[in-house]
Amino acid sequence: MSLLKWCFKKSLWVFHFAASPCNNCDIEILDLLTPRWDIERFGMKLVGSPRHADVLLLTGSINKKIAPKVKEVYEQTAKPCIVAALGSCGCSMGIFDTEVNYNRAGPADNVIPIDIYIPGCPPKPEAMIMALVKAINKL
Amino acid sequence: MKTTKIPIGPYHPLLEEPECFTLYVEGEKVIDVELSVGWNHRAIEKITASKNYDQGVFVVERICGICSTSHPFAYVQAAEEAGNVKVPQRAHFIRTIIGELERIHSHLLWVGLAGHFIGYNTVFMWGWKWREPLLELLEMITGNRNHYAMFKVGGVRRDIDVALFNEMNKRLDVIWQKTDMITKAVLDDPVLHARLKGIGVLSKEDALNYCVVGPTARASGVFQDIRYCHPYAAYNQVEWKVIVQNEGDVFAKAVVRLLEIFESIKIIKECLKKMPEGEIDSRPEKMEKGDGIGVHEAPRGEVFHFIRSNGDNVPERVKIRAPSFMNIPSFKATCMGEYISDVALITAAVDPCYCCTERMIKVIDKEKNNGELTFNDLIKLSHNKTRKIMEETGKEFIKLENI
Amino acid sequence: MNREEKIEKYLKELNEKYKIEIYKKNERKYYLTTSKDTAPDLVRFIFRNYNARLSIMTAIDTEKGIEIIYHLPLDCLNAFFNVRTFVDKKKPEIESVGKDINGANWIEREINELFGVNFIGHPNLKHLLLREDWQEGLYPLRKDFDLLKKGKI
Amino acid sequence: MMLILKNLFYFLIFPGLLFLTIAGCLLHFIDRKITALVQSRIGPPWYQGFADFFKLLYKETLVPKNANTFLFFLAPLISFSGTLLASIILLNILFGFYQSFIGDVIVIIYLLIFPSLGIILAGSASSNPIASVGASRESKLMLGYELCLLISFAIVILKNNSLFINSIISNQPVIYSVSGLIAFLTSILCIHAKLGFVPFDIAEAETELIAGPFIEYSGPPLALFYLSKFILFLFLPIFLVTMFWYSANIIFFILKFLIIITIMILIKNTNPRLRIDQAVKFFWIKLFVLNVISLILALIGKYYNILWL
Repeated sequence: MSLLKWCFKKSLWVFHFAASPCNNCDIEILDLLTPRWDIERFGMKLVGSPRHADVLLLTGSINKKIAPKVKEVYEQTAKPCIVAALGSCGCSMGIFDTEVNYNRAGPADNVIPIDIYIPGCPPKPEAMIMALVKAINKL
Repeated sequence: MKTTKIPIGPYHPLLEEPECFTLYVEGEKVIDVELSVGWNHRAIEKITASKNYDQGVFVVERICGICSTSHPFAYVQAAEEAGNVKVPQRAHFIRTIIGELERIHSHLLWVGLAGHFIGYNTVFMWGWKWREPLLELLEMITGNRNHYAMFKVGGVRRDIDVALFNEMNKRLDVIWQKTDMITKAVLDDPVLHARLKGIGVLSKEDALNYCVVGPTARASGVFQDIRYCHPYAAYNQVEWKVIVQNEGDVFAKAVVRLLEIFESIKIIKECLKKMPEGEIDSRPEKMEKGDGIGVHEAPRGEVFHFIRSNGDNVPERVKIRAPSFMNIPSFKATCMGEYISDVALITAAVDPCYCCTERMIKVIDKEKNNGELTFNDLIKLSHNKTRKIMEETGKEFIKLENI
Repeated sequence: MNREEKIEKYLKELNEKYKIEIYKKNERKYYLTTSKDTAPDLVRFIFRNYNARLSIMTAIDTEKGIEIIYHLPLDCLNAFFNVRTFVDKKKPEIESVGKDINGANWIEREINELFGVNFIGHPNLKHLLLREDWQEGLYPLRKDFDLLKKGKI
Repeated sequence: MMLILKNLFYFLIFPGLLFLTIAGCLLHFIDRKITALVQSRIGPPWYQGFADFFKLLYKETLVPKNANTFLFFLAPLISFSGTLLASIILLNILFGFYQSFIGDVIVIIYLLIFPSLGIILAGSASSNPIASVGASRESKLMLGYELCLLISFAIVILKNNSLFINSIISNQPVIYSVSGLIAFLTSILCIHAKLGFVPFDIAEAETELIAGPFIEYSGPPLALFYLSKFILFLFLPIFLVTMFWYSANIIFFILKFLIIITIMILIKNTNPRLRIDQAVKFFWIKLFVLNVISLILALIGKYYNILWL
């Protein structure tokens, strides 16, 4: 089994998944693909459908409307998969963490179990790569 | 012809942000678009109404990641007009520079994304590669790649010292050549012509009727640029020209955005030359009662902020309107009768920023109560929908009212 | 005929045609206050004749009732005409402008959802922002919106 | 008993499954590496093909509720078995382990339909409307390029007037004639479309239809689809070289093979994706006319037996 686990570490397919973000973290994720911070070196690839995904990158503070969709897509991904909450919105609702916000469904871990928290608004691409590398070692 | 209903979104790799529109399709042709937005609503207006002016700038900045300096620009101008606060001249120039730097990196981002949507990944990689030095430059000036926190009611938070000037000029020249190269590559590539020309045309009457703003309007021949029509900050002390195209298709929108990058570089270079000395913040103590309107020409169009202040340091009401809020309904006019593979590009041509629009809702099917629709359910659904439309409108498909 | 004369001419025209009260904040912003029923016609008149653009409609919850301001920038004249009306809170109703200004569709849907103002004649007054099953009669942006009994999740 | 073992060895080890998977994954790595270098990026490590394939075996398989499960699992098997069988027949003949039987060119061309058939089946089996649109696009595209591919192969058979691969190999390569050259170039574009590379990857256009027919697949079935794509990318250029430009010693053979690979990767990186109607128009109007002309030239050449025509 260790060969398969090694292969799992060496080719993580990332599915990006925006739950009411300010799309700054989404743009930073796309920055990872560009020549400056190429994550293809580690064998990671951005895929289109949750079925093909291994890593679920969740950005944004989830609002009431999107919470059921978040659960739905989480069930759709083939296990074993890693879930990463990206940006301070994902970790702790960031600046929208006031009780005045009538449309909040809580930070990411209220809705689905989260493995990695990547703070920062937006987190620097280097921080994201470090977090993913840590996730690989944790597997 | 069998019509199938293709729900695109809310999770689709084409769109960075969640937005869901349902296409009623006959074979490959789109006959009806149903827009559902609302996935992103974070009650920002309610939050800003409970934060004072300094905190408000940070909340407003996090509305959208790509145009993260347009909202503070408009918010700060609205607050200054409501409480009639004076702003020193040097702060005007610094604000213009940051605004234009952001326009360049936002347009380069769009050029890359447009290339990605039609499968031309080399343009995507190049576009984003030349955007990196710009983000580094912004990091030097403001300390962060995107959320700059540069603006403050009454002026600017940080000064740009002289040492950075020649560094900025050097990088801007590099970007000038690279955009030149990309513009040549994009403008005379026959395959791109075939894919971009003549699709998703927004006529001038539609543009005026839908009150679209920004490059979407300028690509359809509407002469409208807030920096020119309602000059603010340092835009009237620097000469540059507004770029207008008349065809209104996706190609015209690409041309408008690419040429605007050159204009922005010209503006920044002149601002650096004409930058006056003096302090950068007028430190207002009290705000007078009154209403204030702040507008700014963001990369996607006119950002509008309205503030009513009642004297103390918390605004009574903040109204925020992003440019995409007016541009997105125009999908109805542009997507009719196009192919599915073009719809992806047409929706991207408007460069929608759903986080700005923060207006998202999902149309849930009432009878099935969003049960799992089987394939023939979908067909039955769209069949009786098209039949209903046919009877109602007597064979006329386009129904502009029920967006 | 330069900018100021044109604006003066427009304001004089509007003054005769409709019963409005003009307040000049500074030489670029003009607030025209009218009653509830003349406001939509005034907005359509400005939109059609002075080729203005409907930028947005703001709704504010004040003691005198819900105040609705139509913001109409005149792009060639560097001026903003803002039409202001009041709608009483018990039965907030106003005629919709969305029929012939297509841009106003979403704006009116949003105000109807967050403030509860009913727009007569609006073709498709559904929820725009909040969930479909949001509690009826609960308008988040109104002052009396009690945070405790928020909409059920 | 020895015969069975020998056949098993040919089928499973040398020119068979193992060799093909390794070569396929390496070729996939070369393709991604060159695309990365064109886009001034550092590409993936050498073992990326293997890692992707084996990782998918490690994942669980999800089947959509309303999907037709039998067809859902049959589709990858069809596509994989088709490619495997075709490549084993050809490679064994090339390495001389098997005698080439009458009509083996026809058998290989027939087996080449299986991968596209598998994709169409996958698209319609999974109950996802997007997958069905992907499947319908794949069938439209297939109508486009199959015609041109068959005509160019017909020219080869006509010139060598035999259906044996051995005789095609032994005769003078077809490419040194005008009609042969045209047929060779058009067939490169056709296999480009069969493999679903960028200008013609309309079926699983990543940004429009997410993953087209493969949207509902995950785990081993998806691995089979990817493996059949890798092996096709290895097998099709070899098939073209044997038909058009065969040369006995290995070094020249591999050189020609690499030439075709670089041509395809260059086409892949330098232009955007065509729309389905533009692609089909391109195949039916431009390529079809070219092929018919070269067929007429070949016929004239045959009749008056002018060799260069």
